[in-house]
Amino acid sequence: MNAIVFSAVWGIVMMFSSVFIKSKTTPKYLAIAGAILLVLLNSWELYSGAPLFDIDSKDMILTNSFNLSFLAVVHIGTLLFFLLNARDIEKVGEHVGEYFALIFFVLCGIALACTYNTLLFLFLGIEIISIPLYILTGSDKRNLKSNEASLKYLLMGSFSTGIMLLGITFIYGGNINASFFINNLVLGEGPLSPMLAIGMLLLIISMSFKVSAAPFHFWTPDVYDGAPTVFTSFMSTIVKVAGFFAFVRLFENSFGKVQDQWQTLIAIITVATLLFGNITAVFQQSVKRMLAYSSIAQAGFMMLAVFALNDMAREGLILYAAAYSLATIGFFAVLIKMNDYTIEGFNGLGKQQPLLALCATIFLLSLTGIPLTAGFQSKFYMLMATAQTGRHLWLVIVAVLFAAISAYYYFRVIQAMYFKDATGDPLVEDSNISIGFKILLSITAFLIIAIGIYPELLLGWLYH
Amino acid sequence: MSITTLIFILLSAMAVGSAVMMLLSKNPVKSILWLIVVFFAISGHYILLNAQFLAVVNIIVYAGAIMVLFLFVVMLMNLNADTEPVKNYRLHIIGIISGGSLLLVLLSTLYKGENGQMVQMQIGDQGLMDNLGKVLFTNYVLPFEIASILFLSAMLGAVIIGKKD
Amino acid sequence: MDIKAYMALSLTLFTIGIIGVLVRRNAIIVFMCIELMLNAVNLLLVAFSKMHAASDAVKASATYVSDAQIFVFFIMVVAAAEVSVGLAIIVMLYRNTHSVDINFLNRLKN
Amino acid sequence: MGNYITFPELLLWLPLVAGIIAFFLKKQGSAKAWAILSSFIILGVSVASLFFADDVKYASFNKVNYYWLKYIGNSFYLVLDSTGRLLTFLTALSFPIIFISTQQNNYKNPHSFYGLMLLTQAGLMGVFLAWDALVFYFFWELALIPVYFLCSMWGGEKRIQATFKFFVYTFAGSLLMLIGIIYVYLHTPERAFDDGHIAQHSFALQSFMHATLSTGQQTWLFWLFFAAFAVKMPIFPFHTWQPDTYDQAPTSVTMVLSGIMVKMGLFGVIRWLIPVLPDASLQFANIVIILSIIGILYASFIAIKQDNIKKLIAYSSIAHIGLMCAALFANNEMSVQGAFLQMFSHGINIIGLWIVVDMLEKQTGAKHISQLSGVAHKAPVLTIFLVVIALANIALPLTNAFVGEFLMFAGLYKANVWYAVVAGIGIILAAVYTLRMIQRVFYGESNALTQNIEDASLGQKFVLAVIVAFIFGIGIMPQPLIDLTKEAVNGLLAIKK
Amino acid sequence: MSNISALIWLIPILPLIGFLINGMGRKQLSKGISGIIGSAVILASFILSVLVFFQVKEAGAFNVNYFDFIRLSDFKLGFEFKIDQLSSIFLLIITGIGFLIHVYSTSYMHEEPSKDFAKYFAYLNLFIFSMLLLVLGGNFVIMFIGWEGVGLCSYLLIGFWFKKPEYTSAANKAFIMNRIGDLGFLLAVFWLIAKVGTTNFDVLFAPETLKLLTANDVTGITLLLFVGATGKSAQIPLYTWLPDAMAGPTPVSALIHAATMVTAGIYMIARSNALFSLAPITQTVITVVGLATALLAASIAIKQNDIKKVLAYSTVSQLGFMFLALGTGNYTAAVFHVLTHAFFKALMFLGSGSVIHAMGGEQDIRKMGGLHKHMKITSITFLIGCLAISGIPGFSGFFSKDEILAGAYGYSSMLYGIALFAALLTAFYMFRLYFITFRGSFRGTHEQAHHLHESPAAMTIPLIILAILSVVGGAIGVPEALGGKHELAQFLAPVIKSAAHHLDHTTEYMLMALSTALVLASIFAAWSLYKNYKASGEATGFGKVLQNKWYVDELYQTAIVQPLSALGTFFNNIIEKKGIDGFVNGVGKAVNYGSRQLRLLQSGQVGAYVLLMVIGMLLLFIIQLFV
Repeated sequence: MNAIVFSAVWGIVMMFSSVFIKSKTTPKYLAIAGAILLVLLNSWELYSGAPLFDIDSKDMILTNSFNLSFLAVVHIGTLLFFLLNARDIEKVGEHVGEYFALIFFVLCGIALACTYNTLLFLFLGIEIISIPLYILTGSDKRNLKSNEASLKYLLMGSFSTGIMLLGITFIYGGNINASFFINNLVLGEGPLSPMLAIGMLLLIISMSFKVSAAPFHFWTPDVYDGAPTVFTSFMSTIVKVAGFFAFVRLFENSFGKVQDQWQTLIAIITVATLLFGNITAVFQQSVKRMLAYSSIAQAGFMMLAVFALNDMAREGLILYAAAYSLATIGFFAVLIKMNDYTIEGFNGLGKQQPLLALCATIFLLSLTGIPLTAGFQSKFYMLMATAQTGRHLWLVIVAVLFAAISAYYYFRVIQAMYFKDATGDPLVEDSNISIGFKILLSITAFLIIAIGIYPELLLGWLYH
Repeated sequence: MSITTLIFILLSAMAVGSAVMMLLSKNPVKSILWLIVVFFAISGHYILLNAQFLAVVNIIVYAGAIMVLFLFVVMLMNLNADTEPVKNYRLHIIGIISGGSLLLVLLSTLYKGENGQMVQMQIGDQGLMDNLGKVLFTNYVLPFEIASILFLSAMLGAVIIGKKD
Repeated sequence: MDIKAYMALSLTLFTIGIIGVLVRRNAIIVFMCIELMLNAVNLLLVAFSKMHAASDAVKASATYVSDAQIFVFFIMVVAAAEVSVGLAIIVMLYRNTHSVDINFLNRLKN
Repeated sequence: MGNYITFPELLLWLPLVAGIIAFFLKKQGSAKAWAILSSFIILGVSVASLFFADDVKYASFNKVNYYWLKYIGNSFYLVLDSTGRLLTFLTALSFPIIFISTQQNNYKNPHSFYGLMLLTQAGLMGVFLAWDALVFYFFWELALIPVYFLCSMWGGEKRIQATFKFFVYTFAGSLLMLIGIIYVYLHTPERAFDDGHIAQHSFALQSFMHATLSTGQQTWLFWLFFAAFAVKMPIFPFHTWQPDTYDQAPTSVTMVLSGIMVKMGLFGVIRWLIPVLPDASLQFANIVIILSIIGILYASFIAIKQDNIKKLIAYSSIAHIGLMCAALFANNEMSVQGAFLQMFSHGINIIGLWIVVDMLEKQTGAKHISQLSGVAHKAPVLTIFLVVIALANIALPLTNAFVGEFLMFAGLYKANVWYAVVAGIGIILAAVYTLRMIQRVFYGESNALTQNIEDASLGQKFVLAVIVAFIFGIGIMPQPLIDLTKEAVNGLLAIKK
Repeated sequence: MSNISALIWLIPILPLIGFLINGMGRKQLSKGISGIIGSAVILASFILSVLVFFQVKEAGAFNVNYFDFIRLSDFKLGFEFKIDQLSSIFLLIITGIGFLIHVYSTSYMHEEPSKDFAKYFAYLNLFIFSMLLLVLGGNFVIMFIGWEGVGLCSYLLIGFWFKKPEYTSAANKAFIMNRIGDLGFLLAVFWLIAKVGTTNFDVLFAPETLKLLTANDVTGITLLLFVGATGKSAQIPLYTWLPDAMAGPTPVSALIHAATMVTAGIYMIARSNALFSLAPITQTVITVVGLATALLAASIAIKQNDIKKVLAYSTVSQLGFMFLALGTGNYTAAVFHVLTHAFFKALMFLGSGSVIHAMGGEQDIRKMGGLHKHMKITSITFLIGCLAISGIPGFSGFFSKDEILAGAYGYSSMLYGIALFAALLTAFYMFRLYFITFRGSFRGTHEQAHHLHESPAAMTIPLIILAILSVVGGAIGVPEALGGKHELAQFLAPVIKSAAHHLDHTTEYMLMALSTALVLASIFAAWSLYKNYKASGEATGFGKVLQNKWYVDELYQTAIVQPLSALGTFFNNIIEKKGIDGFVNGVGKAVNYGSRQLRLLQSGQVGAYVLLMVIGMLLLFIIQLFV
């Protein structure tokens, strides 16, 4: 609740800040302050259990340690994102305050999508996430790529919204309780009634679209590639994991009881996602686009959480959210500084910018899932969760093999950084790289290692 | 056949027909107008279902606001001429086929499974203004507030995207 | 009236919307088709609400059928917001390219 | 356990910390000195640990168990037992040897080179010490990553592809093993921690050994685990990464790879595969043995045809490892004991071979048999050492390898006559390719390349002398080593019974 | 005298020490020093061996166990020595002749630079060490250690002049062929371990242990052991390395490839006679192989022109005789012939050595001739050797060979016939060699001619000693028929249960007379043919076949070596590169290809995306609702 209200309020604050504050550099401090407050408020609610703003949501919002701790991860991620990228957000365009405002609105939507208890809020949440993102994607107005991306995102996004609404409608129609509450859904015995079945299917499809799972992932590469890189970093991490959380929440609270009726479907989607993501990423020349595909690949792994839906999966999802977001945000932060986004652009970074290269390497290792990085722990939990279900064990093997393939493209970057020689001209403007940035990057890397060594740091939230 | 059925059929025919026309007409302005017809037909359905509030809102918001907005944009770009050289029929065929089969799949499932429940026509007061008003401002006040965020962001969007700089 | 009739109707409209998205290349028309899809959904929701109203299984809950119509209301709200943003984006695109063909811009691929 | 620091901790943390420190020693030569120093300290510790070799009496010195991820029933559980003792010693021993022998090759930015080397050592130690499946897996990968960087950064011209092949190969293999670990884990009994926490499952070795697995499950789990180990050893036909990697990697890394890393696979079989999946490993013993024996002959034949000395040694190593693997599965005391001895001996010998080859390559820039000739005139000492080591490598009596191979063959013979007969052909082939190499490279008239070749330096002489000392010491009196590993062998056989 | 048994370990260790000193200090030591050290250690262990011999003669055999080599729960292998009549005799041969040859070498190798000189003596000492280990070994494994050790030393010494590729190739050939035999030996050992769990001779040959072995076991084991023997003692099919081994310095050929190492096989079989006596099949095999070898080698020797090659083949054929004896269960005779053969063959090799020395490295007899007037001692001693090997009565060879022939006759007269024929050939080619080399007129170049001279004392004295031995050596084995009482047989009786048939004296006289007559005849033939030999052109017809050694080397080359190397190439180029590695890389290529194809789905057109989405929806629906 705190998160919802406060992020909304702070969004408005940011909005007006741009009216009263003329300087381009000031808003970021406000935003960072807001993010910090957000973290504090949310954690406070997490520990005390009592929200600051006590609004009677008529049970449309349900908070518990699980989704609050997830929100905490999201917020910390956002804070880190701000700290690392605030300067680059300023570079995108004139309306710095507005950008931050939109990001806070997105956070509000995320908070909704993570705590909703009725399909109405799922819908609203998703929309509040999407609409600002359409705008942010298009915010680099001069750049045709950005325009194209935002158009594609808009059209396909609203298309999937239509699908989702149809699904919600059918679920409502099939629910003899005539309610949108996901925990008030009458499934009945045996196979689902056609309406519920269709509704569930449509919801799976639309959610898969939001989390860019195959075969509904086609928007992802283009949008992530076209959008301004800072916002890509935000979209592909925070937003995506939030989408997964909403996905999991929907299914564990409503259709969790009839796992057997949709698990095969999810398995198929998972395999497809892993396939498309990993295989297509192999051949990319632009690192940014490669990361877009890799985000699809990682989504494939997160689908395992939806597939398994057990405690292991929940913990795994939080771990994954943290690991994946930290690593990707970090790596994007490095990528933004690069002058050339192609893989050749990284040649010899290890000599020119040892620290950046080292951190980038750690991020990539984490994404690959090398032990002692957070990435390994999260993948490990996902695999365990899947194995625990005891069904579709082949899924585990497939996932693992694709993980091996993923090494293929992540390591191409590492090879470029360390084992290839630079053309000579600097790959990075030193002016862009402040000491603070370096420190923060190292902190991010350190966090990844720390979580990798001792994941209970994070999971502790669930056990207290 | 009762009068209700007759009206239902008429409205349905009108909706579907003009939807198809919207799809077929080359001139954007024409398709906008056809779409407005569709909305009127749907509003008719609402009235038939005794959901006056929605009927009115539908007219005002959709037919009124949104479509006019569309119209403005089209005029602004003066796209009234046919701007879409039709090529690549194969894509069209595939599109129509896949869409149609989707429809078939859905309907066949539904008709197979559902024992058709009846829908309450004309009667029933829950669609009336005062009821909905009460519900909206008692149970649904939080969503109502939150919806404002949506508009704020839309507004910002207009500022960021639309504003010349 | 039988609910199946309403399902048939709104699914037909919905499908027409989908087909429109598939076959038309004018961004505005495509966007309109999406609006059509939303309307189809609205109609179905209202129909369902009346269907539940007819069935006495749910008489117990107080505001049982208004929910759906409120939902429709919210859908309209969202649609309005979406349209404003969408049209803004399309206009921006038109400014830069003088075209509203969705396939005109094709820089991002592979 | 205990409130004093234990051997496992020392053996693990010393190289780790030393490695991390080495990264910061940017001053010329300081990293090298530091690496040599610390490796000697580690060697000292390891030697000391040999005096506390009694698993029962000195248990508290050789065991350490911290809480780690206790919610999933994992703990940081290290034990220095008779299975791992010999290999930890080998690890501790080889690094000083490697450092000294390659001391005059100057690597660019040495601090990271030696840092990574020491990290590798830490990873290896961890593998040999871990008693917890997850910890084992961690170190298994941890040993791989530094090697990947070492090879790709300091290797030959085709290094990147070769090393990457090696990396993906092993990475895929170990991921399969990870699935195996997870699956076994989910069938382990619950484990109570000292602080009262109860985890439903556990990664500890004991729990793994008590996992309730049907024979059917064991059969496919076996291959999951075996995939990882087979790639690491490597066993035919999973070996193709090895020759290229050995050829491309910097020699000091190749020494680590061929001397110690390949033993990881065998060790995995000993420590995990057979104890955890005894039925399956009995069931598939024959397949594995046959595979290994095919590998022996296959690799030997190819070795005969090799012109590249490094690849030749690589293939010979494949053949030897194949023999050890076969022996491990032959399931009788002689063969297993032999394999244990041979793991150590092979490590020593092959490192010796690499030292000589490295000196040749460094001085002549040539690594092909056809390019070299008549080294013996210019570098007699070098030649003598090489001949001794090479002959040890083909198991001449009174050298260390003879004892191991003798026992292994005897054991194989017990298992099945034909195994011994066919594998025995490998002995002859080994002689063929080794002598061929010696004849072409060291005998004959010296040519332009070998005209002004220098003989071994003092440091190298010392190192090689140490190696030769080990060769004959073990060759004449193997009993101490046998006693060191006897418990492990009997334990292993007890499981299979 | 029992204190000797405590000093046994010195016998092998002393040469080892010599090896170490010479090996380590080969740069520092002067030729004189290293020569002295090298010879002295051997002398020392010779003296010890003599003492040991007498001790054994009085007190009988005894064992020494130093430490446990390998000790497992179910298997124990001691590092143990067994000193009995058999081994003590071999000790004498090895150290005695070894010493003489060391002395000889000090002058023969004098041209070598001092560090090679020291290296040479180091190797020689190492050889003696391993040979002693072989002989002393108290179980098969220790024996095997020496067994491979001597192989190694012969490898090192054959390749002593390692600049010449053909020499080193010969060395490799020798080592590898030995290895093939060794594999047989090893397998036999494994078989024993698997069956009876020990390789200790005493335990093994005890009747109760032998009971544990089935007939098949015995046959198999003995056959495998015999394979080992063929490798080491140059019998068919593994004999071809020995002639090539002549690449080494001549004293080495004398020591290793005539006197000691090649007799290891005979020693081993004699040592385990208890086992072989139980395996009639094996004995037949041995007989046949031995005889065949004797004949083949002899036939080849007739046409060889390299002085050392002739001697080499004669060695092979003599070894054949010994195996014939072993096969016929006539172990004593075999050992006896080993002894005598050691004398006269070493003698002749050293003689040839001194000839080569005089000729300045020339080995082709066609370029010699008439050397008798230049180097009397050599010539005479060589003649004695020839007489001995031909088996002229009174000379040592007569007794031993005669005993073998007698044994063969007792077995079957056919065997006797063939063996006799081989013996005649022996006489023929030896005297051919003698006449061509020492008689007639000199055919060498001019500078060779006035460079000719008798070798120095260090070389001639050993010749003389050996000549004396080859004359009187037979005395220890004079058969009853000639009023002797065959001390050797009596001495060996405790170790060897000789299974030779005993003939009545008349037949023995008959045989002796017959063989002597024929031998003299063939000597006469040789004399008449070669007394003044003119270097003729290349041999033709059958002679050519003989000259080319029945093309056996070529046969091996084409039938075994080339196919195998082709196999290697096939593995390397096809299976490895194309097959396995091809597959591995193929996976990578497949991924790349898939990547390139999948990218095309990403056409960048919204319409296409939506279409794909709808199709995907359709599929999911169908899967979910209808499947």
